[in-house]
Amino acid sequence: MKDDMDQESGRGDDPGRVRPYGDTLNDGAVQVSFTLPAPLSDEAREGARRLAGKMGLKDVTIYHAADMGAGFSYYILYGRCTHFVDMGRIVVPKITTRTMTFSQINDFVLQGGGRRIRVIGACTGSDAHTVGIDAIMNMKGFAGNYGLERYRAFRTLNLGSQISNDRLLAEALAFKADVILVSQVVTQKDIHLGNLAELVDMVEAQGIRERVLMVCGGPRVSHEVALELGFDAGFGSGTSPLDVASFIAQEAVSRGLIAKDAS
Amino acid sequence: MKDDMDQESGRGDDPGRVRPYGDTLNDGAVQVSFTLPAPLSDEAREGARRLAGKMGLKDVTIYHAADMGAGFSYYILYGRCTHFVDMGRIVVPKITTRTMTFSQINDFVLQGGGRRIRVIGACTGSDAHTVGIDAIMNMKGFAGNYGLERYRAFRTLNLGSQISNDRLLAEALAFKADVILVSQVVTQKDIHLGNLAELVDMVEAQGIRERVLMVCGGPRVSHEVALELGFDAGFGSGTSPLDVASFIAQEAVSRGLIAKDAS
Amino acid sequence: MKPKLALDERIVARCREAAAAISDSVLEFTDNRTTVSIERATLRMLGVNGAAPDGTPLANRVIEAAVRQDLVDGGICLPFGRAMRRSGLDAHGTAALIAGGEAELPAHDDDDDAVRESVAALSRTAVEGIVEVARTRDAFIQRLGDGERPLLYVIVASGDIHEDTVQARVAALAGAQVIAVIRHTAQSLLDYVPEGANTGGFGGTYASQDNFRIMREALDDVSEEVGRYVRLCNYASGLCMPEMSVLGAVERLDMMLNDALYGVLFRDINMQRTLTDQAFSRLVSAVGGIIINTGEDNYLTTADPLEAAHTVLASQFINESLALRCGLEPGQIGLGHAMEMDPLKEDMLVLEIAQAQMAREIFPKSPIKYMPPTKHMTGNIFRGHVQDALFALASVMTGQGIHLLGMMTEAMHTPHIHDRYLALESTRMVMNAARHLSDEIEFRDDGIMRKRAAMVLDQALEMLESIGERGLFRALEDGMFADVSRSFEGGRGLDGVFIRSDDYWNPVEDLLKIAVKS
Amino acid sequence: MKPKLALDERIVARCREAAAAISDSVLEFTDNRTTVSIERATLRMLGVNGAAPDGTPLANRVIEAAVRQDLVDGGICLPFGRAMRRSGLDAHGTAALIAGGEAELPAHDDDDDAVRESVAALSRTAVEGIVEVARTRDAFIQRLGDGERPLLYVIVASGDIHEDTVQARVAALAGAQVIAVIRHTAQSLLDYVPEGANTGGFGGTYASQDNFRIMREALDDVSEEVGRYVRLCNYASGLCMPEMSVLGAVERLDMMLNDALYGVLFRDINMQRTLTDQAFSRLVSAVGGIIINTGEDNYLTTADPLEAAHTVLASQFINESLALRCGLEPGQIGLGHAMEMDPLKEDMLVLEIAQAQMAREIFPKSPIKYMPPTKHMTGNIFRGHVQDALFALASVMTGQGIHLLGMMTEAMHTPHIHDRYLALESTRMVMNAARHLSDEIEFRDDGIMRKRAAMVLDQALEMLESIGERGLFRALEDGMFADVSRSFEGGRGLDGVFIRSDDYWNPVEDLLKIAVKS
Ligand code: B12
Ligand code: B12
Ligand SMILES: Cc1ncc(COP(=O)(O)O)c(C=O)c1O
Ligand SMILES: Cc1ncc(COP(=O)(O)O)c(C=O)c1O
Repeated sequence: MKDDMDQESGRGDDPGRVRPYGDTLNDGAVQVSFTLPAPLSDEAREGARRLAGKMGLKDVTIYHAADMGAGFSYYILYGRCTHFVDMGRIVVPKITTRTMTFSQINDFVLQGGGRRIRVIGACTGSDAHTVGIDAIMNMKGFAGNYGLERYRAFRTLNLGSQISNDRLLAEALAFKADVILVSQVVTQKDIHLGNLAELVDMVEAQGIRERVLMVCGGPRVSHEVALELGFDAGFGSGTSPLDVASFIAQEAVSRGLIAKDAS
Repeated sequence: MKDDMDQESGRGDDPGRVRPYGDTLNDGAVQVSFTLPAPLSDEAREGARRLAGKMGLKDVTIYHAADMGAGFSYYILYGRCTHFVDMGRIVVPKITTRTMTFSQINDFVLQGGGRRIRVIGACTGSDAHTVGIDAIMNMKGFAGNYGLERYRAFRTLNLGSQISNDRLLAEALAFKADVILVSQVVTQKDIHLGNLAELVDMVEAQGIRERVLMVCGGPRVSHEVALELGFDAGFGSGTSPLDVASFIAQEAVSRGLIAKDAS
Repeated sequence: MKPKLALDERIVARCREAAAAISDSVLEFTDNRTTVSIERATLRMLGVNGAAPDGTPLANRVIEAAVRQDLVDGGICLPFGRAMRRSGLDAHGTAALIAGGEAELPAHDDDDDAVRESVAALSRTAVEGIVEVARTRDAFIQRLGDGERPLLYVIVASGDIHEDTVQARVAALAGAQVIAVIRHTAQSLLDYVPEGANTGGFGGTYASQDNFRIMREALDDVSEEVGRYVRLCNYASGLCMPEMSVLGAVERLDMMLNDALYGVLFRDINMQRTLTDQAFSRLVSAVGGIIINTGEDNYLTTADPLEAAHTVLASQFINESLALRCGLEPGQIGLGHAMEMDPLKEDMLVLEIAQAQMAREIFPKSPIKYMPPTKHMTGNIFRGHVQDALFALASVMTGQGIHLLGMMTEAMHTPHIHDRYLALESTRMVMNAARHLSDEIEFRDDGIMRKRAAMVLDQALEMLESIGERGLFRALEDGMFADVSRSFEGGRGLDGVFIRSDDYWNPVEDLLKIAVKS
Repeated sequence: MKPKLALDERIVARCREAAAAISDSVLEFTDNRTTVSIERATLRMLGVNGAAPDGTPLANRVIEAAVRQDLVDGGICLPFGRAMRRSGLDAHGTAALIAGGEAELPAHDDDDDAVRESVAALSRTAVEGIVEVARTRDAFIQRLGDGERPLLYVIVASGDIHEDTVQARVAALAGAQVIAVIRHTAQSLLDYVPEGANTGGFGGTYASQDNFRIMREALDDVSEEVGRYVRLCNYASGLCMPEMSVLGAVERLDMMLNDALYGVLFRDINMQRTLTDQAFSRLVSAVGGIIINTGEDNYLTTADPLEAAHTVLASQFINESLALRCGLEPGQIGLGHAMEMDPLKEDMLVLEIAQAQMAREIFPKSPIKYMPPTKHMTGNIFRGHVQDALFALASVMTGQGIHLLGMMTEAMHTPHIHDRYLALESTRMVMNAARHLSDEIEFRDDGIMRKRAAMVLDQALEMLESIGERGLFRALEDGMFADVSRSFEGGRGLDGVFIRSDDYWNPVEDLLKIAVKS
């Protein structure tokens, strides 16, 4: 079984050639499911099998096929993945600031009479999901960690949800924000990417991009994508306010954002 | 979304270019899950994403990633399949005999004084699963349809399970079987393929292949594979005894198996 | 179903009294007011549909004119009736003239009696029309039946109504009894109802009269196919709440999400606006035989389901009381309830069964719109599928009326075609396997479940009494629901609220009120 | 747990009496017999391990010689003791000589007293050895604990013991409390125990002493890591049943599948052989502190779970009675029970809860080995995962002791690493969410559940009394269990059964019997 995999045959203990595992190294076990817009028939079943073949699966078995009516059929299948990944070569951009404790963060920012960092936050566009941004900003925080409001090191303004980029920018200027936090939860048809990119453009057009830290977050947000969009960081599912506070504190200090004018 | 799929972009109403469907024609929605032999890390996650990419999925999102410990991590991901299948071109070998009723079968075989068809059955090798072969052969049958034992048209001998090919062949000769039914349920490491192929070889070596109808069955058996192995038919999951009886009756008659010697 | 929780009936009665006092004082406030959307809804009843060339609905154009002319506080019927009389055209034609700036809303007419008479006649036809629609529904159900309870309710939300009909059909074939078309993100913030068969929604499909009709036709077809009446649900919610109810009543929608507070809490719609709108909107639903679904389930997405359980119950009492006063039958009031507890909490299922049973026992004649886990759903579809199965179990064990199916992909996307299929398959299996479990068991005397229910009921009473003291508006300002606080004058749509003048006249409303009593 | 079914205790008592009579008559028959496997097991206790160069275990070679020399009926101890005395070597060395044809089994010795004495001494050490192993286990559990009930039991079955240890570790980290290594397909038909760390199994991994040790070591490691003793399970079943128990007792297996009838019914092993073997085998397990798991769950894979439910119960009474007579404590008797009802049947869960509760109430001191759905599992993993969740619910609602986790891929393959992980995750969630549900509910007086349990109990009594009349052997011939009929002289292994001669001598057995009483 191991040997007939194909020329690409990898070795799982070699990070250069890693493939899925079911119960034996390199067995390539993968589970797949999908619907085809075709009524169930022997031919449609074979079609599903071939699609899996095109995905590079061998020994494909369709374990479940259901006719859903109205010209659709559903398949659950397993196969052995002939592809492998070279784990050794993967480099992923990461947030490198170290996580500090609540009081470390306050001390770090305010030490030597530093001023508080001004943080504005919103869930933008038509997105009405406040739970994520509130988890980061509100007093009560998230999963046992206080939100930014609780820190002496920050002055915060949480605009809530359904905030247009226009309004966010205006409020940020008025608030003299050092940091802009944007939450995006609705991501259907990639609506969030446009929203986020637009904000970066507006901030740049305003000529203040150098003076603010731009951070976005949401369940489908990744640091990598955030960087591509021109943000300074992106935080995904399960983020703790502590991670965000640590990042903001260290970046704001190291970029000298709070040194400029002591308000 | 529809348009940026890639050059292969298909149209679901064109059977030549069918791809998976989530909620919009041609969205290509596919769900995949697998384990990697690597601890969970940003890199491993990216590795999983790339593997999905190699399978031809676009817009891959890893919705769940779990560290299972001991150097393994598990992923659930969705992506959009860029492959399509040409449904119009698929031809699948099928059993073409028409399904008859219980009494039609009896009449068809015994009409004009035809003799009963002698059917021997077994679950072979180390396989101890009798439920499948019993469903086909036993009086009580399966899902409301009588098994072969109940038909006047058949004389049957069910050897049960764990029967070696040697013994099956010897018993078939002694019984003067017209039809050999073989069940294979355990299929791990393709153990059944070897078992089935061996039996065909033995029957051929015995010089009686022309005189017997060879039929196999089991949850992972397909007609196509059965033909490849040299059987006359293969029956998979959910087979009704009626299908098998219809096939045997028509094939035995049309091949003249029961005309030869009226016993 | 035999009661199991031994709830103290006196406390339940006191809750109802407190809620009655609260809604009396709300209605005293709103009876005195109208809104642009109530007037637009009235126009739609009179036959003002369609849009101006730029896409703005004619009803909006007419009311904009009325606002400009300061005529809204007297009600649109008289001025519009005058315009009709003057134009000699029907309602639609007249509205088109006004929209095009070719006619205006006369402040006077020499024969207002004739105007009143003809508007009243139109109104009668309109109200009879929706009564007739309700009869059609009844006949349909009479003929085909509508399946077992709870009604299995699934959503479609592809953004494209034509794609939605396909998905609805597949769902109905798999056993769905209610199809809800989820609306485009933030449609509730639009102060108009979009026109036409719209296919470009995000996170849902635009609600429009055409889309209502297209889906209802598709469901009528599949109802015949499956031999069971399949209900259609949409939203009478947001800034267009009353209009949505009218369109729903006209196009034979069977259910509509309609809550007195949801828009305030979750969409930052002004509280005066929404509370005024809800009264008219529910009146229409009452006559149209529409089942409304309230939105208390949403509270638990922001608040903690254990700590805030009593806020749900208190709100249910208020929604019930408001709805009854607007003419809805108890059987038309689907009260929102959700299973949102952390699935990893010990005895979560035990507590949830207690909650769900409590809702049934306190509102025995009203179906509960029982909502599946959402906020604790994760990308782990396998775990999620089991959470949804536990939810189905709790539902059948407590005899719920409307069961909104959970989808294993809740944390990811609006449902794919097979998500719905698998959810229906699993839910039907679980409910069938546990069909009579409820009849088979009794709850222990001094157990966790009885104690929990009693405690929540006590807290709800306390909350209702406290709201009673300060009034519902203050309570909303004080953030007593869903951890959200809103101001009396804040939020969207306050500029669309008008105090009714003494000569306010709305024959549609009057006739609806008569119809509802018969 | 408070009883809920109001079972008639008198009928339960009558069942026990009937089962006692049945097992007395079986043991009367088997006490008088020995088998090649009992003698091999005895040799293994004395230290005969390892294999001849061709791979045949030395124990087999020695017993083959004894068979040739017609010595088996007197027991292997005396002839083998003589051979040891003659060779001057230890048991292993002596066996190797015999296997190589360089020594024989003497039929006489001039000082049989001395032989007996030294064999008795060896036997004492051996029996003390396994008592010591049991103490080690107890100390381990004392120190680390072993987690909540039911014990979560999962299988590993990759065919390769090294791969199995990896998977066992991952399972333990995810909460597994028992790891069962499934055996190679048809290993039960081998009349010898394979030697060495074997990696080439199909459908499971060869059971061998080395494999037992390798896995126990791996589990000891992970037990420390998770701070909880993780149990190991294998099979004392098939033609080598007694030897497997010995190896299990020596290598600190904690559980073994061991049934008086399974081999007869499902493996066509001769009934005289298996019933004789089971007595010795259980004696070893009793002393070794091993929990046995009986196999009634298998009946329902061939028979209908509704119609044949009483056969399961009847067999549990018989297995219990035989096991008690062989010295096992009630707490060591894990009785097989399975949830095999068609999940699409109305009230399946209701009936299953009744069944499962009945098993608990009738055998309150014995853990039930509660088996998941298998035969109604399909390739639809999503549906299957929910079936398994309902099973977990039934389990926690009825206070089961050993919960064998269902895998959503049951209809496909032996579990993949994540199948187990997801099953553990889901099962733990369900059980935790319903932790005290059982305490909270009572069963209705005249409900489906009580009636069902009463009926099954009645039928079991009838069956036991009917078996009592004809004897267990006839009952097996008559196909009273699992729709399978076997003949008294048919099946495998009858040639390995011997009537004990009057001077049969087996100090190991004698000492085990003494140990078990203390
Ligand atoms: C609660 C909820 C609601 C509530 C929102 C209440 C509120 N005030 O927020 C209500 C009921 C109102 C609602 C409505 C809708 N919802 Co909603 N909702 C959810 C739900 C169940 C949970 C979201 C949540 O609260 N998660 C918990 C928080 C803590 O997690 P989080 O958001 O990921 O935040 C964390 C991180 O991402 C990060 N983070 C988030 N933001 C930020 C920002 C910064 C700066 C940083 C550093 C970090 C950060 O930190 C947080 C803490 O760890 C999800 C499904 C699910 N289970 O995920 C659907 C979901 C998000 N909703 C969805 C939809 C479509 C809607 C609607 C549009 C449906 C409709 N058409 O009516 C409406 C309208 C809302 C709108 N216009 O946006 C979809 C989105 C699909 C998609 N991917 O695009 C989901 C996935 C459900 C689904 N399957 O359809 N919803
Ligand atoms: C029941 C069962 C058993 C029973 C068998 C009892 C018996 N007397 O048959 C017991 C408990 C003894 C058992 C034991 C084992 N089993 Co088993 N068992 C099953 C189970 C749960 C159901 C099989 C079944 O009865 N299906 C119902 C029948 C009616 O369906 P069917 O066999 O597909 O037959 C139909 C068609 O296929 C067709 N058909 C079948 N044969 C034929 C023949 C002909 C000629 C024709 C025309 C048609 C036909 O018609 C039938 C009617 O429609 C499956 C899991 C599952 N849910 O599928 C595992 C399963 C088959 N078992 C499995 C294994 C590994 C074993 C063991 C080897 C495990 C072990 N190591 O101990 C043992 C040993 C048995 C052995 N050596 O073969 C694996 C096989 C994995 C694989 N693909 O290789 C499965 C899939 C479980 C798993 N996930 O591990 N098993
Ligand atoms: C009463 C009510 N209205 C409306 C909605 C939908 O949200 P939207 O405001 O986007 O229409 C919900 C959502 O759950 C609701 O409960
Ligand atoms: C008691 C018992 N022994 C053994 C087995 C396993 O089968 P095999 O005969 O292949 O070892 C089972 C399977 O369930 C069983 O219950």
